[in-house]
Amino acid sequence: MFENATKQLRETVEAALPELNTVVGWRAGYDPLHMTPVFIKNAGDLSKLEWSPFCVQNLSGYLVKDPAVRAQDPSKKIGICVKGCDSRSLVALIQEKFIERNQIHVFGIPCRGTVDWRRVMKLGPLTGIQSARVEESRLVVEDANGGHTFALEDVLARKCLRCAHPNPVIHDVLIGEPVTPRVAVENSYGEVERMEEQSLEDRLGFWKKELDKCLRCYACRNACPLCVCQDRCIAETREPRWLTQRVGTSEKFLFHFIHALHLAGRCTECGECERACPMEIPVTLIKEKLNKITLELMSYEAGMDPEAVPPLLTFNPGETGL
Amino acid sequence: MEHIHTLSIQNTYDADFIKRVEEASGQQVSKCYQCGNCSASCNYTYVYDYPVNQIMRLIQLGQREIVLKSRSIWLCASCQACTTRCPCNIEVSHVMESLRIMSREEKMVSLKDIQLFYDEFLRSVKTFGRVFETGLLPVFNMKAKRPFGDMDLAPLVLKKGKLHLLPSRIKGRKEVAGIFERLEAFHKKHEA
Amino acid sequence: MSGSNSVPVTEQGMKIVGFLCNWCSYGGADTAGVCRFKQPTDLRIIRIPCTGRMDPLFAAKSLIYGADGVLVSGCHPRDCHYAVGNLYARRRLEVLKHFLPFMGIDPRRFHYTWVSASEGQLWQRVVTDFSEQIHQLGPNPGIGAESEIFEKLGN
Amino acid sequence: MRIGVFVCQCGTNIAGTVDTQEVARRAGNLPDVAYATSYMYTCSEPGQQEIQRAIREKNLQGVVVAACSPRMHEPTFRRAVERAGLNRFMFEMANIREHVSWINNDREANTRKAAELVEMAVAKLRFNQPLFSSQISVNKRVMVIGGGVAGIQAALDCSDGGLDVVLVERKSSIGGKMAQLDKTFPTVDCSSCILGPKMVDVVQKDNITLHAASEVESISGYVGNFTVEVRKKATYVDWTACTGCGACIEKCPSRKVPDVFNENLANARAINIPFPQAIPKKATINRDYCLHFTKGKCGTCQKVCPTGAVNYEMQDEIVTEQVGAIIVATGYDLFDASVYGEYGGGRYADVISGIQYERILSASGPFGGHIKRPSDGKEPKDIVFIACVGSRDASVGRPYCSGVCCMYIAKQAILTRDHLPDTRVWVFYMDIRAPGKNYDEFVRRAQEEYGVQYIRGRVGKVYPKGDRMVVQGNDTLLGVQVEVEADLVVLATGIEASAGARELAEKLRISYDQYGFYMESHPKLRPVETNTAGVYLAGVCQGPKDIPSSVAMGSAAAAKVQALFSRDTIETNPQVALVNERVCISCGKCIQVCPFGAIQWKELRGGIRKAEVLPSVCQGCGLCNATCPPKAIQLQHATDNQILAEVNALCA
Amino acid sequence: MKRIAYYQGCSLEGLASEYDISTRAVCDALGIELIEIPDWNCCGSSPAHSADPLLSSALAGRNLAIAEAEGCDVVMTPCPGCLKSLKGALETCHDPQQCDAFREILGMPFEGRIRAISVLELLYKDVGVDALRAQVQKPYADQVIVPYYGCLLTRPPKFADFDDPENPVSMDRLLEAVGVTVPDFPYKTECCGATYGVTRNDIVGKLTGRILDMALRVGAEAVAVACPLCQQNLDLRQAQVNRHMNRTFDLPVVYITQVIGIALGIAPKELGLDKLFVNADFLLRSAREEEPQAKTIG
Repeated sequence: MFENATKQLRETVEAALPELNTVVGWRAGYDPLHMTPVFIKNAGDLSKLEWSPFCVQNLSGYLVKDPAVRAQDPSKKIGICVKGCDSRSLVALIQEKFIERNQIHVFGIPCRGTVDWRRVMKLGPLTGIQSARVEESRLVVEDANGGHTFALEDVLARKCLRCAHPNPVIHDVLIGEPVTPRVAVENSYGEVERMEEQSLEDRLGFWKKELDKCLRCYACRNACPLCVCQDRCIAETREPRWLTQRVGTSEKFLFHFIHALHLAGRCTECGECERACPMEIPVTLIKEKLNKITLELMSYEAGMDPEAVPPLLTFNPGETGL
Repeated sequence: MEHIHTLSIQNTYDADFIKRVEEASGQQVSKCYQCGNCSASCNYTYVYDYPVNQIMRLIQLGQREIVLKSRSIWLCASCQACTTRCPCNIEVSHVMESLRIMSREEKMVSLKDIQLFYDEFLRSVKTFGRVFETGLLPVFNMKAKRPFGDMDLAPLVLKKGKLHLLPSRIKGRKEVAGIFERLEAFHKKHEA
Repeated sequence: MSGSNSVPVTEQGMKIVGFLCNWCSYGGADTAGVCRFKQPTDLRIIRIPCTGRMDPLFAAKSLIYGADGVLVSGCHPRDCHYAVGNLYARRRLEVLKHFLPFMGIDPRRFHYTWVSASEGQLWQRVVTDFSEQIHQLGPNPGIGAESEIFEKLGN
Repeated sequence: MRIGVFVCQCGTNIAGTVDTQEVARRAGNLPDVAYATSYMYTCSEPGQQEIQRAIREKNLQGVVVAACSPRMHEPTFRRAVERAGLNRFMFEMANIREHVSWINNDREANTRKAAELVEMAVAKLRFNQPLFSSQISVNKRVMVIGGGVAGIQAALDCSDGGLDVVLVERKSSIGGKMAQLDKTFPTVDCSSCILGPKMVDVVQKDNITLHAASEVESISGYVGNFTVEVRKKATYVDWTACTGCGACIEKCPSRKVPDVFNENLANARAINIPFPQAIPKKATINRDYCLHFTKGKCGTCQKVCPTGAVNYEMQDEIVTEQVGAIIVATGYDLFDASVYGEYGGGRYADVISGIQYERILSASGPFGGHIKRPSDGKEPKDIVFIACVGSRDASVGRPYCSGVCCMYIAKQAILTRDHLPDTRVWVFYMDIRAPGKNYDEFVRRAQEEYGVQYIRGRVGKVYPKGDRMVVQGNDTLLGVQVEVEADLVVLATGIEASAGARELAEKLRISYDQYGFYMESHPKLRPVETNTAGVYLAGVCQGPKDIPSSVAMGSAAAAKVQALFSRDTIETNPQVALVNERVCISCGKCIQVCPFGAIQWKELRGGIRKAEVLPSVCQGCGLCNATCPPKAIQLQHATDNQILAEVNALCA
Repeated sequence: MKRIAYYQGCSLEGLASEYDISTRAVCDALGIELIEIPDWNCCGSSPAHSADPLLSSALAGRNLAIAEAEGCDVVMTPCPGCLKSLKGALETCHDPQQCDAFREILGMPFEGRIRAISVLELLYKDVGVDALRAQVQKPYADQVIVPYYGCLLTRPPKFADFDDPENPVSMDRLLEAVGVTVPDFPYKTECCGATYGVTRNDIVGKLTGRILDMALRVGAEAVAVACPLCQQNLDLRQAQVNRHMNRTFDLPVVYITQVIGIALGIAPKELGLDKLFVNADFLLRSAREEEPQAKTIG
């Protein structure tokens, strides 16, 4: 079923390519469960372009972080392939004027969910994967030991199971038919709510255990399309010096507070931080909580409206609920 | 009321009394700056031994006995005029009510008739669940040793068919009596 | 703490960090002092120009590194010396207040409020109530077993 | 860094509850502290000399003084260290008086707290940098907002000092409340006789520009260079042509217009000059009553005007004024007596307010100075004054004393007995507040010489009985309820903040208290300054006061402005934001949030842009600093590192 | 239309029975369904307040609990004294410091969701002056009646939360809506002597005498009331007042519900007009038939 979508994507990109600097998309990675970003500059590269539930990466960060992408011919737009969640990152970057809407050409792809390879590997240790495909509600993988079938629900990424915006909120062209969201946004915070039901001590215990695993490798930050500071991140600077290099739980807490609070009212829950974490710390959950707070307090959902101002960059004098 | 000639304030000053009045009424008595508006507004000032503002002043000075033995606190009708007009936001009427309760507790009630009427009233409630007007009055009059009080009204009331000869007893009498009993138990428990 | 301290934390009282805007609340605290309004001794005030200067991370850092309480106070909304600083702060601090318990930090350890330079009495009440609350909560259990030996930052 | 710590004993103010020697001893152990001592009065001349001596002898690079609030003496000590050759920003204060010694008596806890505050100050000082001011030019024009007696005095004093003055008045004439008064206490001299000449002076001074019927629309800029937009409201009369002849008023057919100047005790016309001595003496049309505007069919005034000044098409006009300082003298309003339902103000014609009675007494008032009661014009035989209506009453949100009512009651009582010797005057009061030169004597005279009856007690209720009013009160001195029947009841309404005070304060960025009165910079030592540099206060807008105090404050504000303008330039505050361009990620969030428009883009080579602060516009709030994700923009003297140093001193 | 719990209270069972029947008749005519609280008990009145606030709250609380169990969210009582007790019970119930003791003594389930209002509040706020005016069948022509509110209906303001405490106007407006002429009455809220009828009727004599005297001075033909105790003092005790004051008052004292009832076309007997001690037939005397959409007066 995804062969058609890939074909349609390639055709659409091909049609638009002459007007574009480059198109950021996905291509096959080192095994069939993994995809990797690709920069399509000419029609010859088009055959590399793929779309499948393994296209987990949010590519929007490349528009602001990758110097190669940024240093383009300014007279031409940059093309980018986005899923629903990815498109919200684009909106957030447009709001904050890191990219201009008229400088990009958005290939939007409605998405039924992406596969979290870690969940696959946990269900059945696979070796020498030869093929992987999604059929209806199943994931079928062939490896050295033969075929394996998994229920899709068991292998979809956590963020996809609670996805309220599967369809790109902005796009210049849409590939495929819009998808019905799994949940309304108000109902998408089940995991946060389960945490909230725990006692304060249990929550502290949970985060102490989880965050103590943190290596301060900053992979989460580097993966985040909205962590725009990058090497000027105050977790690493001396001027000012918010954190020392000491390896303590407090430092780890503070780093994740910095990361999370800098994303408060901005994070679009693309899940890249969590995916990038080598220690499998549920770091997106922290931002989900902040988003739930901004939704409840200020009725704001990040990355939906390019014209909106993120709630912590503005105020409302009449606000009395706070 | 006896006229106060000289008050040796320290001899009769009772700081604990001030505290208890404030706790019972939830009002800060020291807020009173003696403007006198409560007394100006009180329709009962003329029968009081101490006008309300003086009651407030006596509380400020910790004069427990004078206050709790005063007639004023029992002649207050809780009409709320003082509370409504107090510029210091003191619920004066509430203070008076707390003083009545304290005066009962400390057996200093000056106007026994009023207490008697109240007691008979509550006894009627405890027994029947409702107040039995017709029965209440003669009992009160007898106990208060004023057998002919309000007897002039009886023929009038009778003529209008408003005099019931039997009390209206409610089914939940036990429930009502239970409230009285639980209240008593509650206070015993807390005293102990 | 400096090396001169050897008294255990509980006897020392609580460690409450106050972030007060220079124009209203710092003045309110001064007014309370001028009026000799008695207050608990746990609070240590850091003067900031405006609550708009208040990065919620200052509060987060204090609590993560063992402050027993953090109190932020500024001008009343619409009364900011810089017009709107406190209105930004209100949103940011409210978000923090809701966020702290999710991470396992008792939100009662964090309070933000508005006290004007004239409100000495209000300031006394704010400090007294918050200090009492912190005493009831007891010392901040802190983040981790490792959080005992710290080299002092900036040394 | 070599740091010196000076712990002030402030006599016993600090030493009484803080072991200052111990604080100094502990400070001596802190890193970089080269010298620590305790001193009796650090702010005194010898105290300052001691600091300067230590700076020289110990070769200090930074100084911490632990003493009173920095809001009190930080400038003093900054000057002191500067005189000894240090940059004044290499100085920190620890507030161990207002925040320690005065608020708790526990010596041990206080000493520990003081030591920690010193530790925090030292920690911060280690990150301090020398900062330097720059000079900005001063526009030596001053705006006075409000043309009551305080504003007039301020304007005239500034004008006498040779300054250009812009006076803005909301009403169509200056004069304020004082113009409505008949006489003034305690001298009983005629109000308009003493105010009138000053009002005339205002128009005769060449260097005063008067905008009457005007309001401040917006204010931008900063000390030395404010830009104020003034809305000149449409009066529908061209004031350059109007001669104030009054022909239009005489012919105006709309005759049932409430006469606001006479407190609605009389009727005015739809085109009107509020009172004969009005300045400017120019007519104004009241749109709500003018038949041309309401019915669209009258044009009488336009026809009769000999100079053709009437212009029905007139629109509001915005004029922009550039000034270097602003004096706010916006005055007050009187409490609305109808809030007290029990007194019947607003319901009963013969229950009136003090200012209404003032108009009745006035020879230019509605009854030509004859005391009559409004309901039937009868001469009252008994008049009751009720004090503290809207004063000292927490239940109506006015717990403060208005300060003038006791005196104006005494004045009105004396005038009443003067006009009508047979009329009895009764005053219900709680306390007499008469502190002032000849004030208490004046109140005594009312009682001793004029036979005014004073009854101590608040009034409970006023109600009609026949054609008289019954005042039900209480004589607390006797302990009995009293009743007085009166033909006229005067409610001595108190002072409250002007209705637009809060709105204007927000435009000026000055603070106000919970009642709407403007906050002075220091209740004793900086009574006419506000916390916004270049904005000064005069008169009742700051709090209730009488005419002499208002006038004095007007003069004081004028003196402050002249001191400010005595130099051609003023120093900027170097405590402003500064961008580290290497760290700036060009996200523009600082530009987005800055309340003052003090940050702009700066184009670098290669099309890269970075944020840049305009130091003369920056007010130093630090909102940008808190907002900047990589903290590339730092508020000088309150940098992240400085605040973190204080936090770390406590929590690390 | 509306389903409202009805708490009549002891007075309305005895001396104020006409207040009860006229309240029921008027509500019926206005389409308000009253659910009498089954097996209600006395609220304890002032004697309970003066004995123990918890007693008062618990006695009143039982009635509220029953009403809540009947599924009502509003309870209406014509008696301001009872209303004070009911509201007091709700306040105690919601006071964190007292609610546990209150529940313990009450001894039955009660959530405290219910709201307590007077019949006056029901007519003035829930029905409304305009709606009432529209339903008038027999408007009054020239009767002059003063409204007498007494102490508790509007006081203390924070607690009563109804009308102006010093110059209430709800009864004025309702009377005007049915065509009555209402003069300014300065003694609207002066106390009538309250419960001292029994123990100190000299006090009632003086205070009630003042009120009746003022009513006559402003030209009233009758006094309208909304409190059984006020009515008792002004009407039943009018002869006692005359004795104490050496006067000859003969002033009808009518319940507001009776005045409104007549105008709504309800028969005088169904309003208990004959139960009043001072004859109030003047209400009928000049009441005249008019078109239902009669013009408004006043």
